[in-house]
Amino acid sequence: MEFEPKILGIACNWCTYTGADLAGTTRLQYPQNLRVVRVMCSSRINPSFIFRAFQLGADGVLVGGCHPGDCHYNTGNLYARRRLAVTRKILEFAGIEPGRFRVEWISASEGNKFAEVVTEFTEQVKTLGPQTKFKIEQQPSLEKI
Amino acid sequence: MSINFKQIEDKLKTEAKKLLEGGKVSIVLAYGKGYDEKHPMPYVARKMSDVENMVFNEFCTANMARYLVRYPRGTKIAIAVKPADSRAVIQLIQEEKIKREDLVILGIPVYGMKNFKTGETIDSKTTCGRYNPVIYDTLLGEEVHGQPVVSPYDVLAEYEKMDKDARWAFWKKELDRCIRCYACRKACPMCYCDPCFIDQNKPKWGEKSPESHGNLMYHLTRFHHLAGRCVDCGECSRACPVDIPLYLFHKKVAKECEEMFGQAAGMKIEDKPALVNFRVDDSDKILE
Amino acid sequence: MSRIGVFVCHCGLNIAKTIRVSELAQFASTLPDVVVAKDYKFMCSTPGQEMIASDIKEHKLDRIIVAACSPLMHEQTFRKVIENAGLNKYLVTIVNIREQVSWVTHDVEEGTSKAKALLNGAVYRARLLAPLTSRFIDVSPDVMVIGGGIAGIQAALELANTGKKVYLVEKNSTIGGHMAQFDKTFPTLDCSACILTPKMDAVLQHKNITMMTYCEVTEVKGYVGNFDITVKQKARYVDHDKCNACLACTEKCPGKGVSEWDEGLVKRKAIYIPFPQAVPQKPVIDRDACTFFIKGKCRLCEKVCEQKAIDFEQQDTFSTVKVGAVIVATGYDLMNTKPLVQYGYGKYPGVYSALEVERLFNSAGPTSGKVTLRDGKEPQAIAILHCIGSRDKNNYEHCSRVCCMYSLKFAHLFKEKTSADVYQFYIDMRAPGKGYEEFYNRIIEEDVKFIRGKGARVAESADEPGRMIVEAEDTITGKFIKLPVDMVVLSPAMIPRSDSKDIARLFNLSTDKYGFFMERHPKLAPLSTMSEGIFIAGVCQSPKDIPDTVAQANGAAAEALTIVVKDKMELEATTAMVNPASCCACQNCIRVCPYGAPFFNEQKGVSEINEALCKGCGLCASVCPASAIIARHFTNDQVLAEIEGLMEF
Amino acid sequence: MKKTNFQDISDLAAQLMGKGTLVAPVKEVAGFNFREISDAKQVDLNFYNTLMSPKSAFFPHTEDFVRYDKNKFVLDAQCVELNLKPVFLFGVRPCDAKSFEIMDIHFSGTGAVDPYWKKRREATTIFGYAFDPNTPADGADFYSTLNIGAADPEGSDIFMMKKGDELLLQAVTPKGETLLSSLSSLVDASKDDEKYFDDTIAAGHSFKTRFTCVDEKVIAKKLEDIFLKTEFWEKISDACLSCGACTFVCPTCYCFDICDETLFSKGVRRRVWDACMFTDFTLEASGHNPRTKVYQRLRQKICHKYSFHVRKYGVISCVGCGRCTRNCPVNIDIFSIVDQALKE
Repeated sequence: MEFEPKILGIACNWCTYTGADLAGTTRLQYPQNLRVVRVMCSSRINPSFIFRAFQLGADGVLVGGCHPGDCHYNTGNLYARRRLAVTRKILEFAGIEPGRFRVEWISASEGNKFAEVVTEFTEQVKTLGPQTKFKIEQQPSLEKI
Repeated sequence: MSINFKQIEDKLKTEAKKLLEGGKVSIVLAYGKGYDEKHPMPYVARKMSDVENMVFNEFCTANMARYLVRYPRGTKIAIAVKPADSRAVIQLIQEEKIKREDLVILGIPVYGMKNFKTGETIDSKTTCGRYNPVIYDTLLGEEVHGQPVVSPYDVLAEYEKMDKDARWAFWKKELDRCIRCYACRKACPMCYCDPCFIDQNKPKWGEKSPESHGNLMYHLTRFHHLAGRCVDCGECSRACPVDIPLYLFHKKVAKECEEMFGQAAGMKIEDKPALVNFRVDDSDKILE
Repeated sequence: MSRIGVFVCHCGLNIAKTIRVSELAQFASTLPDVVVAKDYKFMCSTPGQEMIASDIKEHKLDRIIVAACSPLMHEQTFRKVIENAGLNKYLVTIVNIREQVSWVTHDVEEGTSKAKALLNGAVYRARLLAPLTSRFIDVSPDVMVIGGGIAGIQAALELANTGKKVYLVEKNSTIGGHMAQFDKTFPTLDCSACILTPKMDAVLQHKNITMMTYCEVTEVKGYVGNFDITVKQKARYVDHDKCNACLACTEKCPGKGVSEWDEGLVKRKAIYIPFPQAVPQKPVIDRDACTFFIKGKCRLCEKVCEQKAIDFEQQDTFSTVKVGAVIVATGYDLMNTKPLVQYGYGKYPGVYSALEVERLFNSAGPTSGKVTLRDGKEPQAIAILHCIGSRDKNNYEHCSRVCCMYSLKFAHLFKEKTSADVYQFYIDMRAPGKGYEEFYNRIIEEDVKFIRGKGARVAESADEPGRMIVEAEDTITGKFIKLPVDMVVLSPAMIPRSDSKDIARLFNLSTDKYGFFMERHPKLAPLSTMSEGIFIAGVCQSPKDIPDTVAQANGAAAEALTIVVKDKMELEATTAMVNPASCCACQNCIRVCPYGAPFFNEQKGVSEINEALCKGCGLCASVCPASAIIARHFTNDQVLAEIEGLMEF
Repeated sequence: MKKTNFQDISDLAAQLMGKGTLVAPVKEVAGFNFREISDAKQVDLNFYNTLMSPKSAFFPHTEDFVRYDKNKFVLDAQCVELNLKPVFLFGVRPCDAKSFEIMDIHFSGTGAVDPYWKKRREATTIFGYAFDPNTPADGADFYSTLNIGAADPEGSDIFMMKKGDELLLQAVTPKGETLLSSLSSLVDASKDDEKYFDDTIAAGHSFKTRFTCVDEKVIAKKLEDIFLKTEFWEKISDACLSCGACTFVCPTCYCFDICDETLFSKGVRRRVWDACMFTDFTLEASGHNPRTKVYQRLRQKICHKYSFHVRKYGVISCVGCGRCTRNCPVNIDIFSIVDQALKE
């Protein structure tokens, strides 16, 4: 059976989530591997959410926010850009394939971009295969002396 | 030229006496005798008579900036700082944990410090590799010149070259050893949260038992919290009883932050910590 | 332990077609803490709402999950439902299985399994939700209207008539906007000035309206119900309190400026009123055209002014007004067609843009209403080119909606005022308004020639110097047409005002890709924006004609009224708070907050948050290393739990 | 008494592995540690003392008690049963062997019996291993100060010591006797060896580490007396970072936390080491914390070990292994503090 990755999406309420809705309203088709968490602003995303998502078995994480300059909260995404850039570097240095984490600016009017990004990202994560490095095994590991 | 530790020690004592006597400060944060010569301790002089217990030698590695946040705001403090420590002081001033006017900074130019556990010389591999403090009021010794300038990030090349799977294997092996004694965060001058995120139950950010995933969560998040703030003093790694090379990861993050945001931690009092700052023209390339 | 009720909506077949809804409800019933799980055809319908309400009572539910359309659609609906049933309204969670599942896949397997994952995430999240209480704040009873065109005028008058005080801000020295430039309005052909100027005058006379002409908004602080808006009064160099509008100054002035009102077709004085019916009827000095400002001498106006109203020392002044709501009606510009070199605008004197032609028809215009070319001759053949820059993927994809109609109006007026042949080059004729089709039919009868084909190029005529050739493909006959004319009228795309980006930034409005302000919902909230308390009306939202603009203005006035009519208003409860026990006093929250909501309490040594200023973005919560900040409704544990739930299956 | 060639320890190790689980010192990055042995060649007795104490053999850093599945319909919870093969804890230094007796007080000696500790203790045969009284002590340890000899067999089932290139093994308990007689890779020791063995034990008693011996009751009393001298405690805790390094390496620190680790619907309730130096150690559910200051915590640690423990159980809760001193990031030396206290 083909590998179907689990992808976590974290989308800001005002742009990307609305853009995702627009993709739906215009009946654009995209892969169903993405599961979206709605937050009010991309700046709400605590980097640990992303580390945790990978630990919980996410094969990829896609973050969506307003275009820089268009943030509903003025500057939220500008902070988010810096923080998520660091998150990316940390993941990469820890050995996670950089292709598993992506930040995209998708506005409320870019339903088609949302669908395109999801399609492309899903394909990319599929090629990378299952993410096993951070993933917590169900069985608690052996005791440590 | 070599460092005259004895001279620094004498000057430290003279300055400490002067400051305490004049009432300019109420405490002096420096180094004192330990259970033997090779094991000096961080020391707080409050009275003139305390000054005699002060020492300075090549094993005085502790970053005294770590203790600054322990005293009530407004306490007048003199602090002995080595190069990396001085950056921690600047960073703490940036973060408004302390005020410049409450401090008398006694700068110590050094090289050739030694790790008291291993006896190894501490150089740019495990610290920021500077010889002179970035900020000071009085310099306890001659400025160091003529020593080779080595980038503190050179040591990273080997790890950056690694294949990502190998790098993961490396970090997994290292972080799996962690016993969660939290000496790293306690030795860190920039880790002043109490409680630390990992100690919290709501939310529970990560497992509390010393196993792979909890260790990973603790360390990765800590690396993130120190992004743009770590001054590369290397204390976390020296404090670690199981010798995890945390400094490597901190250096990597510091290097990336410096490249992306054009600012190194603890260099200028006027700077704003990089991750609570932005420029409108930050490039989207940093996300690629 | 919570008691969760899960309600899965079929949305007719919208959801049920691609998601096995009964299986989803069955799955939900196996999840921890779920007490009841049901599916129903239309959850948002009255029976659906009643079902939820009665289940809350019957099963003592304390958390509700509705798997249906987007929360942006019906979250408020279901909040009300559970509130009426006695639950705190924040205890409802919406699972978006329509816009983000059933509408984006055809595969029933995939759709159903994704819906299950999303639902599981919601259950994890719902268990940790906390009831939130709203806070109430005082509301400033006044309203600001930005833009003094027909939309702004209409909205201001409507509001003022209800007894509310209105600040009408206009950046030009007169109100009236584009409508004041028109000669006739379609389809009735009544005189534009005749219907507009009484309204302009009514604004001037209205005791509840403070007109702020020659003003710009420079800073917006505060929040819905309590905006503090700083307005810059640009220096007019004429003291309007002293000026008695004798206009002697404008007669003597030697300066020459470009007449904006006449679309640059003629010059005006440096001290001027834009047009005779301008409101206020008091002049301003155009610094760039004034001889004194350019050369340092002149001051003729000062000499002739008996009122001593001329003040060359005047500076820009700033004032701050407090309002409860704002209506933005900043209107439009016509696209600059110069870059479309194929149409020769700016190159051939015979090529005109639509607004210029409006001025040619107008008896108060540069030609006193006579249609003559720049050389004074009357045109013999006129081509009106539709859709210049609009309906054009290379420029603006949108239809500008009014061009077909005003082009017909132009044709009629050309026929009335000249003996020229008039040709319409159109892609499609769009006449969907009341009386529009009838107007179209009437113009067809008036011997206007319609060529179905977009004007492709305007070239110089090789045979007849001074004339032009319009090239187009007649898509009905399939023939390529080269038509010699001596006047070309371009109908350019309507685009947002050049400074609408600044307005968007000041008021936190989102814009679409061309800069039109985004409405909160295209159908159900077309006048509201994502920024609470800011409403939009007129063409700044999208191209539209006068009747639609006026209707929107009235609507926006009513929307604004819903806010300022109350003494107090409820604020969103989803703000942030600091847990002082965890605060490490790093003050990151204070450094990052765009609204200045957090502040440092020196005495306690911790940060605190002024919740009235907080907009609930959660930025502070994520920069807080000690997790001391609780972003209500999006707390760390709620988000983490949701992620865990989403990743389980 | 038996003996074997020091070179052939791996044979002995292999034989023990055949009988059960062998836990022995292994050389690692940061020093030696007791590990479950999978390859007999890993066993390495060329160590002074291990980084972490051997207490983890009975009191692991994490011990799972209950595993559960929070299934919707049933709470499927199961107690974790220990099914242990015989365990051989190999190479325990005399001071560490002494620590097990102190720990027994808490886990099985005072009424409440911890079944996990008890089972592990019962399953385990301890191979003590003498310090060499001929080589000087490490600068950090002070076991002799607490009346523990460098070669005390007490606490071990079998006691080992190095003699030249041979390793002598003497049974101390009947359990050790039974095991020793079953180990075929060993040969009988000579009379000389037996003499050497006894002599070394005696020499071990006169072997001196740091500090002179002080009566535990005197220490306990003194600490009690100065408990409220805040100035003293503040001074000695000026350097303390309040990390958990000292407690985690300590053989007699037994504090733990119970926590639940969950993933999706599955979870485990487990015991994890805790440290009295952590701020949240005494954090109460109300939010109140009786020990918010570093000096309060360090005072508690010192007084607990050297005073309260003596008053309650008649014995100091410290064996002088020196691990806390060796691993302190800021070189705090626990007995120096006691020493200073005595001078107060």
